[in-house]
Amino acid sequence: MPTLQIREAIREAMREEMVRDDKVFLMGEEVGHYQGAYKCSQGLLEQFGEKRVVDTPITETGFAGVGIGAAMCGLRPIIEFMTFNFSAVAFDQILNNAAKIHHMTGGQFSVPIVFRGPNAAAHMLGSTHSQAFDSFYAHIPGLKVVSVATPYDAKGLLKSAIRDPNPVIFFESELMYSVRGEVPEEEYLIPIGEADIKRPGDDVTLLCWGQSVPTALAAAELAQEHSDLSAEVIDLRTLRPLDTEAIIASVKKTNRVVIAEHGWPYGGVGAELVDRIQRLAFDWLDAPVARVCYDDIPFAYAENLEHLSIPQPEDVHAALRQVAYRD
Amino acid sequence: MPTLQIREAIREAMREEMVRDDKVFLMGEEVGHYQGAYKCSQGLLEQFGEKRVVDTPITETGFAGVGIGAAMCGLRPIIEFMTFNFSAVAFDQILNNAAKIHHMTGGQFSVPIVFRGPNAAAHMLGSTHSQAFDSFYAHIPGLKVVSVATPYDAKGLLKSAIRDPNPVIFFESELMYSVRGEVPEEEYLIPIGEADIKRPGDDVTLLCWGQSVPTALAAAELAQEHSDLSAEVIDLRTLRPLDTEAIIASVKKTNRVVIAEHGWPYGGVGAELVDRIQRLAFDWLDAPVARVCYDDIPFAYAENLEHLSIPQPEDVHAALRQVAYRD
Amino acid sequence: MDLPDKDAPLPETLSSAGKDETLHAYREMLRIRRFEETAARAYTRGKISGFLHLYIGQEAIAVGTSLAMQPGDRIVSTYRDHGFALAQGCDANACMAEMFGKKTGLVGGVGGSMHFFERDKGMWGGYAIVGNHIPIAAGHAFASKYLGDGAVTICFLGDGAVGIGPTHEGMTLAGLWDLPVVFVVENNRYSMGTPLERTLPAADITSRAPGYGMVGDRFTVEDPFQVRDRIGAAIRRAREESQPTLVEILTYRFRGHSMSDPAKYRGKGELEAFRASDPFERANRALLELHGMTEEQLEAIDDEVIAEMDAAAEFADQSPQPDPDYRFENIMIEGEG
Amino acid sequence: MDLPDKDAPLPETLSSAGKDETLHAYREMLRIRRFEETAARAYTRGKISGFLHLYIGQEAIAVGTSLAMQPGDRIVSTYRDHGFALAQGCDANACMAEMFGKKTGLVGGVGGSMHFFERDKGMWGGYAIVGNHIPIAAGHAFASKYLGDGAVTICFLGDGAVGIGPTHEGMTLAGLWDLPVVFVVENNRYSMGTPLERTLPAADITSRAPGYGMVGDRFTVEDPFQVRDRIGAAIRRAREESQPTLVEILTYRFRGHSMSDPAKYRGKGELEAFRASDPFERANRALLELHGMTEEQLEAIDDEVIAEMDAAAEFADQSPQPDPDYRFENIMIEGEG
Ligand SMILES: Cc1ncc(C[n+]2csc(CCOP(=O)(O)OP(=O)(O)O)c2C)c(N)n1
Ligand SMILES: Cc1ncc(C[n+]2csc(CCOP(=O)(O)OP(=O)(O)O)c2C)c(N)n1
Ligand SMILES: [Mg+2]
Ligand SMILES: [Mg+2]
Repeated sequence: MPTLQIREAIREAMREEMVRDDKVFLMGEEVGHYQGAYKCSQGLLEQFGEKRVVDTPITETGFAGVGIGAAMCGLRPIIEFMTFNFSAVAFDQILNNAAKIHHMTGGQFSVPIVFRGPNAAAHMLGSTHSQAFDSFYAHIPGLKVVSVATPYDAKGLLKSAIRDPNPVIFFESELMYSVRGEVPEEEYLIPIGEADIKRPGDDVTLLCWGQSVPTALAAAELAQEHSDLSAEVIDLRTLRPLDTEAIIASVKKTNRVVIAEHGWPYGGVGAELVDRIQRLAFDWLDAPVARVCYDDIPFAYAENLEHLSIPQPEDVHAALRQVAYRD
Repeated sequence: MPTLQIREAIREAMREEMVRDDKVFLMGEEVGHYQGAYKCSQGLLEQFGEKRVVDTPITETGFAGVGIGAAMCGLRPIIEFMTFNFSAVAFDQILNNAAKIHHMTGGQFSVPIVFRGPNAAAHMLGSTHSQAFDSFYAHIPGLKVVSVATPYDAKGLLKSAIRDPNPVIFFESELMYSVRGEVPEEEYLIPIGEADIKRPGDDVTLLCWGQSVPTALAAAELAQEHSDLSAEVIDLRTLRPLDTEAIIASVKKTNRVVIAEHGWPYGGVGAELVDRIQRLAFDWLDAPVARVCYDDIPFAYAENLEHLSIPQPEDVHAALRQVAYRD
Repeated sequence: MDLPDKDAPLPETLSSAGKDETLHAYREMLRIRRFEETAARAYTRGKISGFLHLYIGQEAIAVGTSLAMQPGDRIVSTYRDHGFALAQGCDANACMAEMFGKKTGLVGGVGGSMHFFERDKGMWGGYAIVGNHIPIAAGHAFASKYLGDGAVTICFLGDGAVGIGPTHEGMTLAGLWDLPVVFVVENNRYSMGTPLERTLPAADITSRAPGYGMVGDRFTVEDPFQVRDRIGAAIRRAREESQPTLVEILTYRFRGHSMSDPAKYRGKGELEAFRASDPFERANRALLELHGMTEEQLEAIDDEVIAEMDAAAEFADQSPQPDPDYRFENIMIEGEG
Repeated sequence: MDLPDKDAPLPETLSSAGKDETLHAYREMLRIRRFEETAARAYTRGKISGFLHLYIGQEAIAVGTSLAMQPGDRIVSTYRDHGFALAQGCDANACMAEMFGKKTGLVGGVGGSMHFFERDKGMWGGYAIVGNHIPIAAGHAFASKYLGDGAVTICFLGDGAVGIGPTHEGMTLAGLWDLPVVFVVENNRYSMGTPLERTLPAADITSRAPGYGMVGDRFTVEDPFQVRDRIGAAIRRAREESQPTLVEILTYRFRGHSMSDPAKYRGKGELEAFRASDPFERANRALLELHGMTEEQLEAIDDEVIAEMDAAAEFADQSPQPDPDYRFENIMIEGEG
């Protein structure tokens, strides 16, 4: 199988869907002539022209809204946020228009739109540019929320997101755009809403998504090696709707859970996971569920401080030991 | 003791603090000449003049930012959102400026500001006007978040919020502005960060805040009467920082918890509560924590649908019975 | 505020219109007015809840606009949306039932007064967050240009919506990309209780048009035909040249901002002066004075319209509430769709 | 794009300035340029991370503005903020250490390049979300008016920030409330890789001033004294009449948007043409041609400045990282404060 970077997988997903359906178009800051701030859209302007690869001014509310309005007319916009940090100025469009219009119009209109771009901390960008929007958007009914960690998942899920008749938030990661992995040449789709066991295991269920997937996999490695603990690493892939079934099945097998989360703790996706797990598998839990999150602070620029604020494999390993009562 | 409506308690808190400190001012849509959309500011323009009671155009990002900028210069703005639904267009100002400036400037600047107004559903206002912003703001480090349910708490906590050197989100409720209660004539303050036992009990801990407080109290009544269950009703009053100590103390006594929540379920304040409770009182829990939340949907206008989407005393009573294994 | 001259002669656009078209436009304005009066009474009786914003006084704008539109064109409006829905031909029964929160409502009872939508009638909403529909309307126009469907989007906003960011961004994109859209500011002098001197740094809203690269057009509403012609020109500019226009129409609302607003903030004599130049009354005068109709004939029309609206209220009242599970419908579409 | 005339004579404002002031302004521009060149090298060597936006080419604006300011006045800027900090007298060591993420940095290493703040020097930041500092700056001006402290806030933004909502709202409020603020658009022709024809529906940004009820002033930067005079007039209008101004200065950046941008989007000959009319080079010429200085003298100054910046880099490099617990400081202030 050929290997691709995540940015290439995303590009191929967009390209294939744009070839397949001429109602699909890409819009955002620097997506065209500049070839994308992170080069996800490289070559697309040349292939599809300015009509379908649309550079915008810095107007996140404006072009998010234009996307929603165009989707209501039957187009299939892919809106790139240069990073999701900048979606904060478009929050109302997502909360009140994208998520609600189908319901609010009694089903007369649908909003088949994808908002995509990098999310969560990158490297030393400071507090305003290092935020995870997972919890904000997963909280909102009417949206689907996807978060990808491999080229394979990125391509398969982005294609599904583009074809989805509902508004989809699609999280990528600046730090992971260059990660390589195998991607089949044939067309494939990955359904939204299915978690994926990235590493099977027996002793502890280790939940992760997006940037925390490599952290979790490294932690599972450490746990196997140093603590003789077998962690089952489940990549949620979709945050809304959650694949509760897959999660609970694993918990009922391992009886212990650690959540590795690139995001602030209060009311994070991990909090929701804990709630569901204790509700649906209370009698199976042998230890409190442990969460390893971002520090509950705005991020600092300084390298050492940023590093300390982000869950590292060692921190997750410690949590795995803790829920297994190894200390 | 005299009784006041919540709106009057809020007004008196603002009035007293404006008298005490001439750096305190009130700004928002219709707060002055119109006397406030919900009349919280009635009479303040007449008493303090246009300099300190400032009517704004519809520019939530603009006047939220003006408030933050003014606070950095040592003023003490109270920013009224006509409802918190309209804070969605000012989300970035709260997330990236109010919450971060103190940290981002290495402590050179502080942002002593209060954002206040009604939150969560009122009566039949439809999906865009019925949202609870609790989870969105409680998720953000750098903010304090308060939610009040009685005139006494409203006055004492708003005065503390106005004096607080940090940015405070202060949630009120359209439906509860006319609720009356005793308020002492002497000055008093209620510290931010302390929960309050609104009704002591032994069998189940019932957590609530804001609009769910009367629901919880009614449910506790039902539970006592019909199920012989004694619920300890704890009003969180502050959502960030949470009074974890008070909550855990109660849970260790009752061993059972129900959370009554006016807000969407996914990653709500209740999810955070569940996480902390299972982490800090795992061995004391005799049943999974139950949450009674809004339906996970945009709200409908129709009276019957809205009623069904909001936790009612009967629903909370059922949850109390459930965690006590009474069914 | 400059008050209108109550002794002004009938405007040329009105006096030169034929009897049939005058009668039609009059009747449409009358329908909106009686619909809203009926709704106001239902609100007072507790049959309608939430926010109810009346359009009374501004009817000529909705009616005139609809006269200028072609099939496929779209109206995007604020919460003050009843007039547009009726002018576009939405059924009064369904509109009234929507406000009663009933299953038979325009959107099944989920929207209420602020969220009227009927796609097939060109009624594309009904938005209640001030300004957030401007980018949406630009998006419809973007789609029209993309698809080459020739449709024009006409987007209404209030004078109070001019200062907010989403309005600015939507207009910036429309101007930059030459989108086939017409933005119409209905300047009714107030944003809730605030007169526009306290919300606008520059009184002439079309002074912003050059910054958006748009043509501006500003006028005081006189009658539906004047509106039809002026907005019609902008619609043509959109359809034929793909150029957006910023129209400002000076108008006045006779009721409070919403049902809970007693409107104590009006200047002395203001309401009376505007009433005396009410475009609806002018059309009435035109029918009497120019087209030889009698008071009795007009009363008979009024009776008919009142009967229509009473029937709508009755229909709404008798209609069932939505099924409890309807609230879970239309959240997520299954399948590829 | 209109390219500048490289054979233009020295501008009057520059040629009529005295030697001392010319030398001072030249030196300040040089300090900014050398500081940034040093930073760019440190970035390439991995000593500085994150985003690094260079101001090279625009220095005359920061230097000229500082010359027009009085103590207590405030600068509010974007992420492209080094020039303002240095011109306002922030210590080069602390600025460099901030970018190295060190304890000795201007804000202790938490901010990096995009978030320079030093209150006592009138350097009020350093904001990195495009446009969200416009309301903040209006807020500072609001406070000045409220407190009667006579201070003026000068707020910088890029040509790319004109279309975004927060900019519009902040300017609307400043215009409506007559706040003592000067908004300066540094129009360097590009918003990241996008030339302004593709971001602005109207090329003249000051065409928006009337809509905000502001005076507009638009000019091409020539030298720091011209900037001092033109911004000085706006500052006076703010201080004496409490009237905001919208200034647009046409300028050019010689580097890419940030360090990761190779700036391939420039037109042919564009960079060279702008280099030939670089205000910094002009000041150099003035010193040589009008004030009798020699190449050697200017080189000696350059050596001094380079030494200052090398020392700053060395200082930054040798400085310790912040204490691990520093990240938990300045989140919440205890007590009533
Ligand atoms: C973002 C936002 N802020 C505040 C409100 C509350 N609100 C609804 S209508 C209105 C006044 C609008 O005035 P205008 O734009 O002049 O329209 P009109 O009501 O006069 O038709 C306000 C303040 C809102 N719906 N959305
Ligand atoms: C809301 C928002 N959107 C996007 C960005 C990413 N971004 C940072 S600077 C920039 C270009 C700004 O250009 P301009 O305003 O002309 O200023 P210049 O960089 O030329 O000084 C962009 C797109 C951002 N920081 N904030
Ligand atoms: Mg109005
Ligand atoms: Mg620029």
